Amino acid sequence: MNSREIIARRVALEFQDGDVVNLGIGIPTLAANYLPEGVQITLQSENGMLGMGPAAEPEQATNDLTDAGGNPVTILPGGCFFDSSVSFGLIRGGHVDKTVLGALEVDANGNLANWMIPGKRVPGMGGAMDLVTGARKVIVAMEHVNRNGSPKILQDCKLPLTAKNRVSLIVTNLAVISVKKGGGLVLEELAPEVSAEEVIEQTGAPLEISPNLKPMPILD
Amino acid sequence: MNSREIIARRVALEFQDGDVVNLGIGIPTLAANYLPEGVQITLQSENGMLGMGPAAEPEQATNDLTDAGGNPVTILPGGCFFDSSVSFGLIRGGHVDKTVLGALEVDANGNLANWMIPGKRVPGMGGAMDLVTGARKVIVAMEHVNRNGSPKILQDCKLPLTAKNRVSLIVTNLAVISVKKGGGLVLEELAPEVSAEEVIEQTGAPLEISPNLKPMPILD
Amino acid sequence: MKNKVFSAQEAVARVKDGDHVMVGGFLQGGTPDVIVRELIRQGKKNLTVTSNDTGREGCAVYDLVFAGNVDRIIADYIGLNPRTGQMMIENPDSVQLFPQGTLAEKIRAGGFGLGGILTPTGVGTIVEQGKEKITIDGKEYLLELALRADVAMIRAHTADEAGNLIIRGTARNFNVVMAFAADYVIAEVDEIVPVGELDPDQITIPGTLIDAIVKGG
Amino acid sequence: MKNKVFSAQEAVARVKDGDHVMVGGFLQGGTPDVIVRELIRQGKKNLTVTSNDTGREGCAVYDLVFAGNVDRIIADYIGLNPRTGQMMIENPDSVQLFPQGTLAEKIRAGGFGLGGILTPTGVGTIVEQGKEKITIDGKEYLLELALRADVAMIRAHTADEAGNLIIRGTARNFNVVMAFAADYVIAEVDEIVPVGELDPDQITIPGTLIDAIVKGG
Repeated sequence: MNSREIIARRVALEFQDGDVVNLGIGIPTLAANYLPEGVQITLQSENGMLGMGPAAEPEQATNDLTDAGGNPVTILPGGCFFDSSVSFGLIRGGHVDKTVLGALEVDANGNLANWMIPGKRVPGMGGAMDLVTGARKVIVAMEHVNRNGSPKILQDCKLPLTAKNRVSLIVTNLAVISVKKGGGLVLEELAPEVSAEEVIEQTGAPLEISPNLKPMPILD
Repeated sequence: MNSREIIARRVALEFQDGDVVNLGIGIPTLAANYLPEGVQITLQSENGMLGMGPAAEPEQATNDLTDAGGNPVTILPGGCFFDSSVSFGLIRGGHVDKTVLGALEVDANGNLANWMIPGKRVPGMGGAMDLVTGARKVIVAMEHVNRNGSPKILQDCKLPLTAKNRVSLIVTNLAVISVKKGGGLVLEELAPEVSAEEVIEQTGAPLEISPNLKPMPILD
Repeated sequence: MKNKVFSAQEAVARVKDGDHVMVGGFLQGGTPDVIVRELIRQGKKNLTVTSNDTGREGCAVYDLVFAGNVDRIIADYIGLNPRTGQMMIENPDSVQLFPQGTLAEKIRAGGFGLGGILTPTGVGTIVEQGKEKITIDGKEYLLELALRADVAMIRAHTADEAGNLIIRGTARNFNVVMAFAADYVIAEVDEIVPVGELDPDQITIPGTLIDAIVKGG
Repeated sequence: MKNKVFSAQEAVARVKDGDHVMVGGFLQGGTPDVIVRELIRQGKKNLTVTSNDTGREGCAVYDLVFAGNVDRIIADYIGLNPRTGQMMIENPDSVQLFPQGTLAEKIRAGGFGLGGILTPTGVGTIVEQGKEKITIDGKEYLLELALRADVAMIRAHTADEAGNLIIRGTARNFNVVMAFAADYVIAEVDEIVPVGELDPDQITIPGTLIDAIVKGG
């Protein structure tokens, strides 16, 4: 199982039947492939849809039905469409149960930085700030360290924030870490063949070890 | 021609082809019956419709299609429905060209009082404050004096206001009076068989007499 | 899929004494009469009701106010309900009036996660009392705060079993914004169809907002 | 009834150099490509463009920015248009970024006659720079001001000759709020039908807001 699959499979276990979920592009989107049996979720796409389905086949593709990446997609039975102001009303108003996003950095206070690197890359925040501010539960799904092997989980984010104090769970290829209300990180689960020491070493903030520390329940 | 008809006929001449108009209950609503030839207007009803048509026949009446008085009504071809937030978006956003309302009092600064009499009658403002604040042109249509014969056009309203400085034209059974930007009333037109002196006498604020003072152009 | 279809009795049983209940509709247009009358039948007490108006004779909200179930009212028009007028005389704080467009925006803000909105409506009138005034480019606005409730009772024409609603005609009124602005949302409908029968382009209110569907009269 | 149906050339001729133009769409979804490209063809200069994004290769807004017609951009996402990124490096004031939900609300406020809205989005981030912060019940909000434009270019599927629009699928995006927020609104559509053919319950945007209808590709 590769890193992406480990993360996606573990994120999928966070979903409960009936949840409305917005998934960021990349690893978060993969999570929808690993839903536990009996769990049905409704995908919200911030460009204006609930009940988003799989990518459209070439012959049904239209620019009037696209996902948040602009790619032709489908809608499932029971879904519906709305404009951007309503879409972000749903997001900001707490009508999205969970959002899963990638991060450049996430910190011990649940702060998230995922939208810009000053002087280097300023793509714009898109819908990320609203999603992280408004969704009931914010889950970060990412590789534990960056390409240079440096920690992405820090005591304090150095990059410009996406939102403050909003992340409550971090799922990586190495571990599941929860963020305590009021701050502080707790190591909850370990990926297959990963030790607590390894996780501590690759994390840029102190980790409390959960008394119930366990392996990620992803192997089935 | 009775007072109500004089007022309604004169108000109707204010409408231009293509206007979006919201008409208050009573005399203002009658104005739609006297549209000049070639003038087509779209009626906005603040409970959620553009293109309001005549009252519904008993057999087509439904509570899912009513006017702002709660009475069953029809919609004309080219009309459409929307919710209250959109309806008042149209009103507040300047997308209604003209609104015509009754008044308890109107004054030399274009202030309007038409929603409450303290200690006596507090029905609520309904949509009146938004209409008077947001419509591009606010026309007051009313009897010149109240039931006791006292002026309703005053130097300063005494009753609680509906909105400040928004009325630009007053059409009564005696006269047409315009409100100057920055304040001041100008007698523009006289109803049939009414003299300027009579109007001045029954008005509670100084009236400038227009150099173009003329009879109301309502007889056809 | 969770079942969302309930009897009026079951759906309204979850409302608690003292709850703030938003009721959609505009006079007799587009009101959820069956579930509002069920509030009376179940004798819910000390309610706060937010509604465009408190109805006229024959309306369910009119009867709810007369039945004495309501301690506090938020509305824009109460002129056809003498009992509401009497409440206001006896205790001015028991009835709070807002301009209709302001009330719609307050509820929308509550449901959309906004803290409030700036509106020019009410500037220079008694509506501005106690409110913050903010001047932008020389124009004055009132800061009107968001409004939410414990319960929303709304009406639609058709629901699917997932709660997606289609509202017809002028019945959208306050029903749409209220669906976003309460913790528990009951929709009274004429017709319930299986999921997949409604055209996703025609759905007025997303089903994910709806907790209970009740078939009305 | 006034004629509202024009060629792209006629409709876009009314846009002036220096105008602020809002363009509906979301990347390649629901964009009014024909009329945006007509801005390039007519060589309109010094435009300000407000749009969700500045497109990716193949998008009309992408080409508009590359063609040099645009001096200033207001958007929430510019990551797939290197020319916009370059503008931002050369002159940081030439590109203004807002969170997507904030941008939608700012435009809606502009069209709906509101002065602005209070949003929690952006609190504690660089988005709050230069903005008023207002605390309500212990929670902080940013005051985000209304945004209007001279011109809105939007896309719909069907128009009637009065300008009533039906938009399909996810193409509603920014097209809906922009229709309210500009002095001159051009709608690009696939199909134009006589007045009376559209179901009034299904109309996405009222025709009274639309000044010009252009039949697209």
